[in-house]
Amino acid sequence: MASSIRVRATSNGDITEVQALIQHSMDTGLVKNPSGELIPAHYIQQLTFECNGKDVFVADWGTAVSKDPYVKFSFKGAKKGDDLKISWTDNKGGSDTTTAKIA
Amino acid sequence: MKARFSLLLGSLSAALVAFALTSPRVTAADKVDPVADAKAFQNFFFQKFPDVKHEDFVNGPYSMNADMKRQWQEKEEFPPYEFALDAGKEMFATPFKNGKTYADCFPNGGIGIRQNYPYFDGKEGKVVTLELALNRCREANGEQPYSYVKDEMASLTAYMAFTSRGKPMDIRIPDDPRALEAFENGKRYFYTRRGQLNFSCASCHVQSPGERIRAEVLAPALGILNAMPIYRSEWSGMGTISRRFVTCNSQTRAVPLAPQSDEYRDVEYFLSYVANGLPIAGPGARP
Amino acid sequence: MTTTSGPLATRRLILQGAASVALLGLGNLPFAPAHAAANDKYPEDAFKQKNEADAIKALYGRNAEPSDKVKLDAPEIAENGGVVPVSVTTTLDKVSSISFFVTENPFALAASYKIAEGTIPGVANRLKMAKTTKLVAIVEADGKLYSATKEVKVTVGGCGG
Amino acid sequence: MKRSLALAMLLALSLAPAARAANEADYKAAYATAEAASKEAAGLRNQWTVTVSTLAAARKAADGGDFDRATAAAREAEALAKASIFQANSEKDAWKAMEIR
Repeated sequence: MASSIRVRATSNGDITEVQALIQHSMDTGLVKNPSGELIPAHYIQQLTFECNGKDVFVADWGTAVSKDPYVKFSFKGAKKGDDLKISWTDNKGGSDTTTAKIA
Repeated sequence: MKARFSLLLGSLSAALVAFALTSPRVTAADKVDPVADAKAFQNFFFQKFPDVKHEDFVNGPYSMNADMKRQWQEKEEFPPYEFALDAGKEMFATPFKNGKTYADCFPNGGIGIRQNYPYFDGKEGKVVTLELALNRCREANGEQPYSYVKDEMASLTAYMAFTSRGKPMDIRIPDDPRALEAFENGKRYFYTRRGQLNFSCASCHVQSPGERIRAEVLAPALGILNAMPIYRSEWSGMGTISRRFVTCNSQTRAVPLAPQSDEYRDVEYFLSYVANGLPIAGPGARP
Repeated sequence: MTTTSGPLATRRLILQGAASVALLGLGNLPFAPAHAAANDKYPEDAFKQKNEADAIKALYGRNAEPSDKVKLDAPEIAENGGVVPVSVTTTLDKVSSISFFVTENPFALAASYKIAEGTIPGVANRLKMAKTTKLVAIVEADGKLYSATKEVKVTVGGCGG
Repeated sequence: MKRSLALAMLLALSLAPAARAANEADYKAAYATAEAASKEAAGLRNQWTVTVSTLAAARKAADGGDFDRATAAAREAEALAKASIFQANSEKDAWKAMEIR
């Protein structure tokens, strides 16, 4: 199955812009399903972007982050072809990771 | 109470007079003329919203509200239907148990053809929509048909729509009285009031596009299907044309018909035909 | 003026104390600030706080002051409370953390980002907002907190019936 | 305007409260007519969701033995079904008034 992380990392030589879209339900634990039971909380807590061995960006997320979460940021110090490792863990111990080449 | 009653009576007679005025045009022998209908339909919107670019009508509420358009464009950088698109592409290429794939069922391998759907099938004498053709392809190859309102169908139609993005809608009505009847039936359905709220599709999408009904900005009827299937934030999931018709019905408290009933196929035929020339913009994202 | 060792000593003591504190303060600047939010641990407690003030205290341990150097971009009227595009950019430097608080949500802290050395201080994301609310973005730069606030109108999406 | 006036009268007419407490026979009669009207509306492919839910409420009340409420609900369902039939028939021509020409 394709990774749950879609990422676009483009560098203009100096600054690399990173966009990521992650397939995750991000359930708050406050919503009821059609038959009336509470859907348990299930959301990504930490998302880490690592490049050239350094965590360039770490996101700590709560239940207020939208379903199929999206994040965009930029950083310096990387060039085309470098690897960008993205990994997330959620409150139920679930996780996924992927590596993207900076275009 | 009495004053209100006389007021009611007064407005009633006014309505009757107004109705009488328009009736000469109504009683004129109604030869079905899709070309004239399409022209009148498009001009109505072009005149009502002169500063909306013609091809922008396919963006629904975003053509009507600048602030929402900005939010939409921001989301379009990495749209939420990305997953459905990838899933659709993968499903489209995955062969059935008998080794065939969807490409064998569709002209041009199913790529870049969404703008010709729905079409009128002379043999069957009925309108065939893309969703119906996909399920018929599955059944022809010994597979179970998909639900018309669930994600699998949405993913498939999302991918096929994506391969036609930008191509102008190109629906043809053959010179066949049954095709003209289907077009007229679709038009009738579009303008017929239903449900306890007594709305027709036109009550919202012709009389008040751009305005809000509760929290939602209403899309213009012109090009309203061009961006289908859509990822709706409100459903936090994909929606096919069938799902949209069914939910719209229940929102006016009308019991929906079965997906792909004749009425739905005909109203899709009508709405797509009058949007001829406007670009395909599917899959779309909506509030 | 007779200087007795007493006050002189205490004065010297205070001076040394202040110096060491300053050093300490300076000391940890180049690395990620030890006590600030930049620890790798997930700020579990901060996410549990109901209102914004407690969440900020739990996350940063001190208050923020509004600053026009923090540019917060969010819609006037949210198209849909479930997916509200929100982004922050700032001209402040030595930024180590950016966080978003949605005051009317059941839990105020929505998201918190650790900005490493060399990462541009800015982030765009999509948040959920329960109802019309104040949205507060806080940027931690050089150990101090700067904030920007904007109101986002949220209407219940969908047409009932 | 013409149509909503007719609908209002129709609704008011059928809601006239029964004098004595309704019993099972009243309920069964009221439910039968309501169901017939509802079937006719469905036949015209113009059923209202509220007709269906009110019929269900009538059945539920009847199962619980509350025939007063059950009969009232059945009568209301009948009125709703009749209103949807009226709507379907009047719309057969009324739709042309809204058509873009």
